[in-house]
Amino acid sequence: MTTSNSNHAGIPVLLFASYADAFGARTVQVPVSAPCRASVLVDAMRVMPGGARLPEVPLLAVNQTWIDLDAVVQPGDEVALIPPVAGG
Amino acid sequence: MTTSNSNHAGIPVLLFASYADAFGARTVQVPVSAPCRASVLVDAMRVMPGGARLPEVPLLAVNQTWIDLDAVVQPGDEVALIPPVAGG
Amino acid sequence: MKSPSFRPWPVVSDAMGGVVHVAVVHDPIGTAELIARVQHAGIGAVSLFLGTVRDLNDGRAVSGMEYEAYMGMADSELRAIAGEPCASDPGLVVAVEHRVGTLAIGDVSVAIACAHAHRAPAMDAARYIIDELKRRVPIWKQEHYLDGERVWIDPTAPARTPA
Amino acid sequence: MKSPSFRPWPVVSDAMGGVVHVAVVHDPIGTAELIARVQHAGIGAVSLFLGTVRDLNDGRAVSGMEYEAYMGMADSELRAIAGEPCASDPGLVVAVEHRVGTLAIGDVSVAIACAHAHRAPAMDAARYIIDELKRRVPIWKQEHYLDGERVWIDPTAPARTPA
Repeated sequence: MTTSNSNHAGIPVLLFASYADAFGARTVQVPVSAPCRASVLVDAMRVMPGGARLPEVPLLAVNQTWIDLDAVVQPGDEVALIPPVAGG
Repeated sequence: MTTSNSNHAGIPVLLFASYADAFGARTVQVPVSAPCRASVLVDAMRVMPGGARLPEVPLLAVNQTWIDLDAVVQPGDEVALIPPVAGG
Repeated sequence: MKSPSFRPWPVVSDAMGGVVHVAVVHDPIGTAELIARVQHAGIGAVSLFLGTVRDLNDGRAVSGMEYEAYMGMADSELRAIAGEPCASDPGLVVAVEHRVGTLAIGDVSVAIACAHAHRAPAMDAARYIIDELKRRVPIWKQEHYLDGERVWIDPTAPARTPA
Repeated sequence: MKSPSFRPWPVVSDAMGGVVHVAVVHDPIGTAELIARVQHAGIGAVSLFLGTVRDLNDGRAVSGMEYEAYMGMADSELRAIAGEPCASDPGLVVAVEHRVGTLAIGDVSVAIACAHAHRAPAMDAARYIIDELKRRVPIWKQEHYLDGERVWIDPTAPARTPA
């Protein structure tokens, strides 16, 4: 996988809805290096502009599957920070 | 009400579905006089051709409303003997 | 859903609830039209139940079904049942049609549309109405089997196979 | 119900059950088409649930709604949820569509069609799927109010009025 570049720039995280509004972007580069625990990624996002918006335990998906905050993000994973869902 | 004629001929009872098949008619004249208890009407029907088909406690409607077998049928009432319902 | 009768919307969301339509019909039931009848701008959930004629019952191959109703009473009982969940919830909107006559496999025999601002009352009402309909409405069905036999269905009779 | 795709019927009533269709779509949802997808000759009951955009929420006048999805994951989560009741009941047939984009009052945002030989499994499945969809599928909605404000709905936030 060609993950070395993305690692240099941090881990890209997909954002949606209210989180995309808060961070002002639909993808942010979070300045941590994979592999790392999801909780470390989230804590790094909290100090980014818009990060104060995040709840205590935000929802996270890796490769389009729900994960816990203690899961490990691997290089090349598709990471998404998920606002409270409201479908239907 | 012009009920004397129908009383002379008995009480007309509407039949449907399996009961209409059993009695071979969609209306039968039951040889009892109104007013009478519904149970008396039903017992009179049991000895008519096809009447052996009736269950122990058949369903009955008077003027298109469910009634108990101890209710009284009045002259001029629309009486219907209702097979087990199977709508839907 | 896009039938002409589906619009325009009433302009108020507190449009009248209750039983907006009950009919025992000979023609095919229009499900989109029934849904449109319960829709208004304040509705957030619609629960539609359809009963359909299936090709197997009690292990026997069915070719069709004949439905018969005590017409006036079937209509009034249906209307009474449809009104029961509405009595305690003015936000509920209900429309019901039951078909009679000769139906083929796949035909819709009954359609119940319930609408509400929220989903639970709409779904609860549809279930209540079909359950009570099967208990209380004077309608009967005669199954036509592939072997030519015709039998009036008696839900009170012991089943030949487990339900 | 009378769309061309509704017939011909499969000739066997033990046609395959399971999840026959899942989609996150931009175009209006065709409810009649969705019902047709779950129909076959062995079906005796169809339960259809529709979520629609209503003109009042939390006491505020709504002019429309914007739905957004994490497209690939929304599709796979929807498919997983739809498959859960099917896993324990091979006779269950399910089709689901969720719409995204800008919706107007009265538009159908989600449609869930569940079919079975008998009514209880069909109705139970529709309820399960909409409940789980609201809990687990990454889709969001932004209400557009008549006063111009736009707010992303957060079901985890304290309600301004009792639910």
